[in-house]
Amino acid sequence: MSNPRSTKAGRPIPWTGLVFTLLGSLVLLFIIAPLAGILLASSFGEISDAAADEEVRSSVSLTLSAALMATIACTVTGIPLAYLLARKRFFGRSTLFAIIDLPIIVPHTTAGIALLTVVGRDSLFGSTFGSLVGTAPGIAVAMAFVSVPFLINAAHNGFAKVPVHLESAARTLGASPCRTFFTISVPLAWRDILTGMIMMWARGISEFGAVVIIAYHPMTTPTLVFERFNDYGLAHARSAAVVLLIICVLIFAALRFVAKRRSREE
Amino acid sequence: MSNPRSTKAGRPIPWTGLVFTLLGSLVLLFIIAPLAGILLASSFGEISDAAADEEVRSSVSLTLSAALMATIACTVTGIPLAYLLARKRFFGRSTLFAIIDLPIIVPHTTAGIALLTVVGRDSLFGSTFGSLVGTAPGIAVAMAFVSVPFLINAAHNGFAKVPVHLESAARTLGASPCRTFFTISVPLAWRDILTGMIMMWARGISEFGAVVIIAYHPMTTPTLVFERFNDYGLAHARSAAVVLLIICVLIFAALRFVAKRRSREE
Amino acid sequence: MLELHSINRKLGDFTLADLTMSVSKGEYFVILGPSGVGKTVFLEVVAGLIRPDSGRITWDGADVTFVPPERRGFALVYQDYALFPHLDVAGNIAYGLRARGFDKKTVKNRVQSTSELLGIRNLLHRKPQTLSGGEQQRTALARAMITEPKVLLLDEPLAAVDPREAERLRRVLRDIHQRGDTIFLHVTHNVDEALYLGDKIGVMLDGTLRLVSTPEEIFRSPNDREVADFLGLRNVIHVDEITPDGCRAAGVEISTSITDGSVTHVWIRPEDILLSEKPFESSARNQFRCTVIGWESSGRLLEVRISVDDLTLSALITRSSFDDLKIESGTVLYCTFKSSAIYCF
Amino acid sequence: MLELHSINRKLGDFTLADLTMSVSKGEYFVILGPSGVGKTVFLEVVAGLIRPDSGRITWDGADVTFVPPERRGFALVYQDYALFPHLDVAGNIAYGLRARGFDKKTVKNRVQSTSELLGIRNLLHRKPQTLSGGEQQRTALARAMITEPKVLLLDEPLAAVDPREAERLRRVLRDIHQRGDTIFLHVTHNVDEALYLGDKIGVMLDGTLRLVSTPEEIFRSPNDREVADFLGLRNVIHVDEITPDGCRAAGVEISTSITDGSVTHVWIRPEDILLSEKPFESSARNQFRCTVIGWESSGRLLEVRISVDDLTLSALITRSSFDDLKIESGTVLYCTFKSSAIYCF
Repeated sequence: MSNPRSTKAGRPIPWTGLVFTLLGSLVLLFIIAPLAGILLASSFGEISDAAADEEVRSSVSLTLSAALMATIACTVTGIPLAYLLARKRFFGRSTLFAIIDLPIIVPHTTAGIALLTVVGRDSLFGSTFGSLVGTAPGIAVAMAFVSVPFLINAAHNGFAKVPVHLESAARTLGASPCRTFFTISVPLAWRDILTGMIMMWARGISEFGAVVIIAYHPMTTPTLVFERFNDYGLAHARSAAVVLLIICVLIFAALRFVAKRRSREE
Repeated sequence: MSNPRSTKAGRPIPWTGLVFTLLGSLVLLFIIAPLAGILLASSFGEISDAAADEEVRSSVSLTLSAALMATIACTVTGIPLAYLLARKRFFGRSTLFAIIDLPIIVPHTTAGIALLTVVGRDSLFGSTFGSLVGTAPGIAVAMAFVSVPFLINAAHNGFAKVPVHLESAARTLGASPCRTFFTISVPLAWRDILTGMIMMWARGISEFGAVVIIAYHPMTTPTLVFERFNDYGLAHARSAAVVLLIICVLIFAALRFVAKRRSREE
Repeated sequence: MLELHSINRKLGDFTLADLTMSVSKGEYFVILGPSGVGKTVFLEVVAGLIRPDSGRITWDGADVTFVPPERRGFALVYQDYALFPHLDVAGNIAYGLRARGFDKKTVKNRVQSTSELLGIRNLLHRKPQTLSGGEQQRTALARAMITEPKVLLLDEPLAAVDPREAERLRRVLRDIHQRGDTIFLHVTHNVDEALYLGDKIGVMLDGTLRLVSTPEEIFRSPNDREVADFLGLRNVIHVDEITPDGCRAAGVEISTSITDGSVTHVWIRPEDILLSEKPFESSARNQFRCTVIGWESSGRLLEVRISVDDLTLSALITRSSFDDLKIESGTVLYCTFKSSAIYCF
Repeated sequence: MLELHSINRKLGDFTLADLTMSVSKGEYFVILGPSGVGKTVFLEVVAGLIRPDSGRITWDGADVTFVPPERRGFALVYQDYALFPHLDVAGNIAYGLRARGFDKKTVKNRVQSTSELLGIRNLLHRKPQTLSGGEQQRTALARAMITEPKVLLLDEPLAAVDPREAERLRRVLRDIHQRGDTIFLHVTHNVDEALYLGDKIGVMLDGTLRLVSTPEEIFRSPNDREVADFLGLRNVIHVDEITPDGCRAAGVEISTSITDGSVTHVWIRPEDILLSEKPFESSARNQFRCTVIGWESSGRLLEVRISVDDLTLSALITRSSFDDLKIESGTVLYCTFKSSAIYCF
């Protein structure tokens, strides 16, 4: 439309829209092509063999459960923080937002090294409760560190969208702050909270750099994919990679569907 | 305040607030402690030695420039997509949002394997233009894949906040869609776009899993940290890790400051 | 001349149904209707921001239905002003000229003169968010008028400002309208505003134009009961029978000059009903003995409800009259109104 | 009795300055002031949602300044209704009772009776976003009233609904107010609304209470020029000199019953100025020869501006009178007003 020339019917050609659509399609293609490529390159037999492989199965169940533990633990502590950030204005608030985003920008292997300094053999925590290096809880900690910003940011957005008026009205009707939080704020922010939990879980599952520093064994699927790629090459790694990819996409699709349904019911 | 008991002065104790603050502090501590730990564990001498190390220096400059290339390329294609998603309502729009989030949840090593299928030796692209395996452009592609959702989502949020009325008014005043986009939509969404670009750059720098599959050499800093940790142990890896961490945090802080200043001027 | 031919547009719950109208150059046309989304949709259709599902829009006979808004020359002023927050007042006003590629000097001169005209020259370097509602509205008007639009579309322009500022802005609108031959197409839910500003008034209910009239005529011929209700007419009386001398309603004989047998309702303005303690001497008027049922404050006047047999009427009187007449519930008074004060439809 | 003692609160640009007032049980108190953020802040301070910087709030003498809102029993109805979108109408209304731990049966019965009272019983299973503005407002009122608040705080309750629905809701507010001894504290910028509903009216300008009066008295003693301006009083005349028979203003002798030497302004309601073609015979009135300067539609009446020597006055007349008097610019008429229609301050 930036330089409209009329067609016979008198309707101008929307040039700007066409250029935008073209550029946007490029970036979409860039995301879809590799994922479609890896799926098309793998035969059904390869995938089902990998799914039956005991090593793959145990790594998948470790990956999913460690990420789930991390998500649950961070929900209990992260949601109240998100609520405070959405409601209170205090000195240093914007610094807190920056701190919460830090794990996203900290290089993953650096994050692993940093976590070693607090939960490793020689740390205060490690020498008191025992080191988490090479354990499932250690993996969960690494996953939690890199993925917790997704939960807090999503929950914060959700709470920020709830009009303060609604909470104030509930207070004047006789509801305590705690009751107001659970009957007004959380239900209205629920969709964003749930989306944040899904994103955090998925982001935990995807982590490799921080996890591999804390625990090469027990082996999560991303680590297994890396090991097979190094030891046996692309073809062997691909089938395990596809299995995890399919699981991730299915969980993600199912939970997004639930989050969408809930929000429509409200 | 959930169960208010009056103090002498007649002011109730805000129990809910206290509990929330306590829980919120836990998650903040969890983020800060490892980063503080790694900084405190490294002496100034160690850090300056690492900063002078030629291997570290070249890896840092490779990491920063590859991530920057990825960000610039995705800005040109991703911003129009974000704008279309914010303005148009069409069938499959929510599916597009899901596709854009896919790179966040795809396990990093899986992403690397997937990218190999499109830019590797045997792929259509690789056999036409030459394989990107083991090259700086290959690293940029890996970084772009895992980090582009941050840019698109932030830009989409920015555009969504610009009232459509403003663009409509500009149109009736005689501005073409293209002019309206560059004089109204982009300036008003600028803060979010810039934040998205910073996040994308930082996220690209942090990537390890996808990058290491595409290119172990030339070595990015996260890969260097991993190699030193494997070959020489924690102490050697730490100094290189801290150098990159400091660079990341400084860039992040400086650009956030700029983004904030700009938004205040507007 | 702006013409709309059988425009249809469905948008969510709202439907513009078979809208046909025409506005001559220089006319101030007010669309009056209840609050709701519909009137903004209507303006956006005219501006070219929303395509009609069917129907045509023409300007001086030329079809402009598919001409994009930026080449149509119909400027739209939204209810929330839609000022650009990243530009100062001068930047906002200059926007339309810059988009048309005028040189810097021309832009500067015309911004000066237009801001002068609207009394905001001292605000040129302020950001919109620091302005009062009235100042924002003046800026929005200046920004639209500087482009010399063929049609100025105004969406409830006085709804979001103080009553006193609204009164000032009404005069501003009338003044700038009289300076050129731009068509003003103004939508509002405010009857007073429509009466004050409109050369013509169209009443829009449920997405259709039910009545187009002048301010002088609109209360005489409200067309149907729904329009009458919306206009807030009191004393609308259902006619039982047309008699040689007038009509009968609720058992009361009213003398009117009605000759049309199809009349179903008559109505009398509350301010045209006079109350007195003793019968008036004049014989030409409808005069009845009545009883006060109650009263209410209606702005600075009082609305007194009276009953004449089975008929209940409202009369509007001043507070001093109220005191003079010593009105209480049950007070017996005489009410009168001229035959010429009776309207019918 | 609700009392505010020297309340101060600064919030952004807005300041509540040294606000002191008291409201008796069962009173309908309307705070009248221009649109802006201040009035909502005021209500939130009273509700306990915002702490005053200094000052005390007492209920029947007991200090409640630091009692949290949920234990204060002052229900607040926001201008945007603040209905809970995830609950249906019944759930919204029941919210306050559930928070107080009432059993299911009691809650159900009281929801039924309260929704009956407000005429929304047929809406109980609808979601708030499907309701019209008036229905939302009724739901918000029901939700607040069911908790039997000591004070009901109303923030511009009629501003966001259609004029006709606003009229119906005014009656609803008056009716539910008369059913108990809940204090209604209602803020608005609408003078008519204040006159109709208020037992007392407080005029708030710039965060201070400038005048507390009754609807009957408020126009007689507007206290200062700013309040008079806000109330939209016309014909406010600066007095040059007090004479034995009245006063002199702009060279015109006006006969009044003023005895107070400190009077600086007098004013006359435009509807109390009568116009006629010939002099009135009555001798007791102020009567002047005047010239018509112009006129404007003012709702259903016309406001005619006339000049008496250097004095410009506005008179409000009906459209029929306007026709009868054959008014044009420059027409010479006689105007008259009673001494008792002159107010001073």
